[in-house]
Amino acid sequence: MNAAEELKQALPASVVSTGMQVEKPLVLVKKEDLLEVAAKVKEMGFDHLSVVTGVDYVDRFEVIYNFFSYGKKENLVLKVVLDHEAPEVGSLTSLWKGADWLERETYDLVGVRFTGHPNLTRILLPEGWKGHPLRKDYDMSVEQFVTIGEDGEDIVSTDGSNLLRRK
Amino acid sequence: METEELLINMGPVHPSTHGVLRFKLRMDGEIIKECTVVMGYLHRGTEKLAEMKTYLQFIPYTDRLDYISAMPNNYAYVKAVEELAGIEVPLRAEYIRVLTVELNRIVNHLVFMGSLLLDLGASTAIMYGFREREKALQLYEMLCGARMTFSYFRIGGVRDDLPDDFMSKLNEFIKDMEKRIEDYKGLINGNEIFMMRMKGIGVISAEEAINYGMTGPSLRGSGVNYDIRKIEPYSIYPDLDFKACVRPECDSYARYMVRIDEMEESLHILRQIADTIPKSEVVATQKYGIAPLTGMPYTAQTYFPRIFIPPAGEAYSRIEAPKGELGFYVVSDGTTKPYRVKIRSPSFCNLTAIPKMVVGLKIPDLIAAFGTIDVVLGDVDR
Amino acid sequence: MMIANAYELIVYILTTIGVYEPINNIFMSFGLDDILKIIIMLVEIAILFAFVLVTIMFLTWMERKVVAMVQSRYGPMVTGPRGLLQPVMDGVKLIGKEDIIPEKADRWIFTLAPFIVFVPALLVFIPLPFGESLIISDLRVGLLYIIAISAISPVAILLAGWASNNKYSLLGAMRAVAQDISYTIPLALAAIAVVLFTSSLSTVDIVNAQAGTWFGIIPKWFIFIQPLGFILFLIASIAEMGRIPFDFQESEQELVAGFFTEYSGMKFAMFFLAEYAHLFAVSGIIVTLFLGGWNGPVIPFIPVQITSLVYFLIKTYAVIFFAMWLRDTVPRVRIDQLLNLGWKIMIPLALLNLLITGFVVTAGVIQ
Amino acid sequence: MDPVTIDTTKFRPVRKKPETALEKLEDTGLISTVLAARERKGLIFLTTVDQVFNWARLSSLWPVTSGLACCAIEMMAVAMAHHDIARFGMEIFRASPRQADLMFVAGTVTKRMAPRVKQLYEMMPDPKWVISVGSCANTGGPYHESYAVLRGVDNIIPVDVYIPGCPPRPEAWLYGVLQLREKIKNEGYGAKWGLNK
Repeated sequence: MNAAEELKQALPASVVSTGMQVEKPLVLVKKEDLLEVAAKVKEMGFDHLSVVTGVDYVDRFEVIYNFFSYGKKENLVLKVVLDHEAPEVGSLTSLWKGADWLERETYDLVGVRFTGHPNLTRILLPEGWKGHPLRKDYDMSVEQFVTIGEDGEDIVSTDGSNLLRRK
Repeated sequence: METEELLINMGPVHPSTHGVLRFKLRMDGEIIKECTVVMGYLHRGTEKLAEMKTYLQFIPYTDRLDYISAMPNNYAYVKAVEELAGIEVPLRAEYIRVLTVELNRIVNHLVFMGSLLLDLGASTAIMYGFREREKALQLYEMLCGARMTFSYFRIGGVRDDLPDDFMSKLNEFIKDMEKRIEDYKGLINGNEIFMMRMKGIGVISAEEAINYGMTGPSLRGSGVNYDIRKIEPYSIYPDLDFKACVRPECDSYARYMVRIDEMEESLHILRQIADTIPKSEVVATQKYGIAPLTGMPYTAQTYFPRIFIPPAGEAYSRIEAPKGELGFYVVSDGTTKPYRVKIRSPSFCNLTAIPKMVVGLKIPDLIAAFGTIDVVLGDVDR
Repeated sequence: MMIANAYELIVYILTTIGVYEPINNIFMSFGLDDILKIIIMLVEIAILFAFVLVTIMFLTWMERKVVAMVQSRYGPMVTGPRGLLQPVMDGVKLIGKEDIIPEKADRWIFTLAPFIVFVPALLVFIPLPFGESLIISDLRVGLLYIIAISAISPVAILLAGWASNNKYSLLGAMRAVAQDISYTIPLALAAIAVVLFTSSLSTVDIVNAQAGTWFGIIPKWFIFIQPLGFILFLIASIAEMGRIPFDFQESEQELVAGFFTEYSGMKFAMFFLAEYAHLFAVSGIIVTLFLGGWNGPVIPFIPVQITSLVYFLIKTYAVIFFAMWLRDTVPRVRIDQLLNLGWKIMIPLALLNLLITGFVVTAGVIQ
Repeated sequence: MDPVTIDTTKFRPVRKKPETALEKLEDTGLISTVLAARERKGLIFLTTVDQVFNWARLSSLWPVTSGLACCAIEMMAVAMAHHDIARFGMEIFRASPRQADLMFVAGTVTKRMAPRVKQLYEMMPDPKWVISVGSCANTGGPYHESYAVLRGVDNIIPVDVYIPGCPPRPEAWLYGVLQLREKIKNEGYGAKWGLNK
């Protein structure tokens, strides 16, 4: 019995389905119960949160968590499906501190909001950037420029006239 | 006495942030009260570009993530795609892959050693590190003609077979390197000032390191015996004799020593490969995919198809890169281009622990601790 | 005839070739008694400063060549033979650079600070004996004068750091001051131990006390009777010079360029020159105090002034080479470790050294 | 006409004997031909001073330590023992732009970094030069299509020499430096300040 089925037995109400992602056990979780499931996952010994991925499937968002257990040397994949209009899911920062930046990055580039995150701001792009680049509907034709404000922080605008030499 | 907190802004252009990283420090005199990391000054949108390129076209972009060790990046990406499509790689290609990756591990650690010592104020170690690096780069030039951005890996194998005199050159390099590593140990490891600067600095316990998602040598410096090559063996690593280097001290010195030990282990692996490398093809010759322009199935050929369509699906594959766990999450929708590529970069995740690590230390300690995390900004910002 | 200093040496040479009296008579006939004396003094000072400036330029070249040697490189090669013209080119280039004064800086202090650093760096050379009778002025408080003059530069560094209105500059300046204060004390204490033997602060007396040998082999240098004092003095003076492993005032990897982060062009060059002048001066002082000064075997038929100058320069360059070698080999210590070393180890050791020396001198074991 | 039958002696250019001091100086090869020509036309007046300063400037180009991306590693390689840029007196990498003469824009200039690169350039004292290194800094290179990358650093600051490559080999790098030295040799004293254009 792999970790996915174990999880399904422990929390049958929260787990939608189980499967395999190549060779890794995969669990599809209800988004409301993610925190509860994650706590259980950590209790099961999956102490390493490898990566948090957000994917835009046009009609929905998927957030995928890859776990690894140092003790049992096993993999586990959690997946939640979010609706496209208001993608929101609970934050795992309280369980894994490493989730902090990974979730911020997902918020920055994909635009998934993590409720309960202590500091959900943009991390790679400057604050004020319009749109989330990894969404499929991101408008690549709009050029955005960054300038430095009085306090040394970034200001984003579509007007590059005080940055560029040639207008 | 009334004191005022000093706000110091380090970077993005600063000699010891290894590129364009920025620290915002809240200081009490010389003591760091709070450290905020600001990144993204090298964010180049690689993940978005992946969606615009074909599977093969994306390989050069992986070179430019962690530009000091490009081979492991290549490897992690092609490994993810191969897992996705279920491609079998010929044995010789696996040997060549491991050879290049381990050679790159040595190069990476040489640059790490040099730049760490440079950050501490000793300018000579980096010269020695780069002197040996130059020799390794000559080997790479024989392989693929490039010095840093190799693009040597192909899905299903590697681009070319080894040149004729490669093995003799490699053996020379190994012999030379053995002596050099002894030199480094003699010059650096016992140095009193070096020990003063490194011991007990940037301490992070094993539990915390795991919780922060640290991987690679930085985690093994905290005493966690976690090496993907050992724990989740891939490629030909199960057949090779080497050990994961672990140090229990949890401080900067341990992280430094792990890397020096790893250089020796990598040399050991290179020696084994030089002895046992088999003869076979270097690219997969099975039939994969459909040529989209002609609609004809590929016939068996000596190179892998340029336009390649893996089945729809997703795969997360990770390898032990010199800096830690490097993973690629590839989603395919059954077209010629990846639907989504997510890069799990070791530098980014290891950097998470820095704000925790440096509270209560001084600026020179921040630089020492940051140096031992071994971060490359191309890898952090992607 | 005993020639005490460079002034008398010039007078002696002029008298020997027979031009001193006629020239002096001409001036005397106009009633200008002291004018020749003043001219000669100005000339000797000009010679000294020219010598020091050329030496500084040479030292920058030497530094780059020594680094290159340690790092298995060539160093400057293209400009002039073996790159010898490199420092000249650097100087000319820096003269032609734009001189930026930051908007928020304190203009006057910002401009003044490099001069306050540079002038004491040259003044230190006045009581330094370059050779037998090759000294501008044999001050009776020579050693005290040197230590006092060296203590001016931290003030100027603080001015520079504060006036720049830059946090890195200010941090660098504060570090420099903390470092200088904590290392001047062991420096002075180690020097005083030497003075106990000579009963004189005059540099010439100190050198003279080191003439001769024991058993015909071992030169009577103070390094052999003051080994601990020598090591303390060496460490403290490297800290005073602010070189790796103690280069906190600039510490490039931490504070960008330390207290002169905001300086450009000629003002920056003055800091640079002062640094090397300091290196030369301190090495000269080490040689004077511990390595026998200009003492060395006498060679017949060659004037002692020349041989002594050569001996002095050889020893000084040996010390300078050591400092450069050290710079390329070791990492930098941390500022608090440095201060700990200064206050908790160096000063007690220096006091102990002084105490033992006092006993030895009182008991009359040596001399 | 048959090339063999051409009498090459007829086509040998007759060189004027140097007469004026300027021409004699030019004849020695010590000063730049371009500058001498400009002097003759009355365009500049400070030839000898120009020569001295230009020689000093090209001999002691101190770069500012500002690596941006991949090319910065090759910048380090150029400065290291194997290629040794110190031969040209360029090993003094100044961390503070106030003391630097030359900026290597070594790597991808992202939108977020662009104002900082510009600021860094503005902080450098005149005369100053910029070498744009690598495809990314020249045109955006492989990241030309990216949303976060500036397509060429010459959009924000003037560039003197472009070095192609991704990243350029150290040899290419040294060649670029030599090109810059050539360029400086032929500059007027006031050229950087717009006095004699």
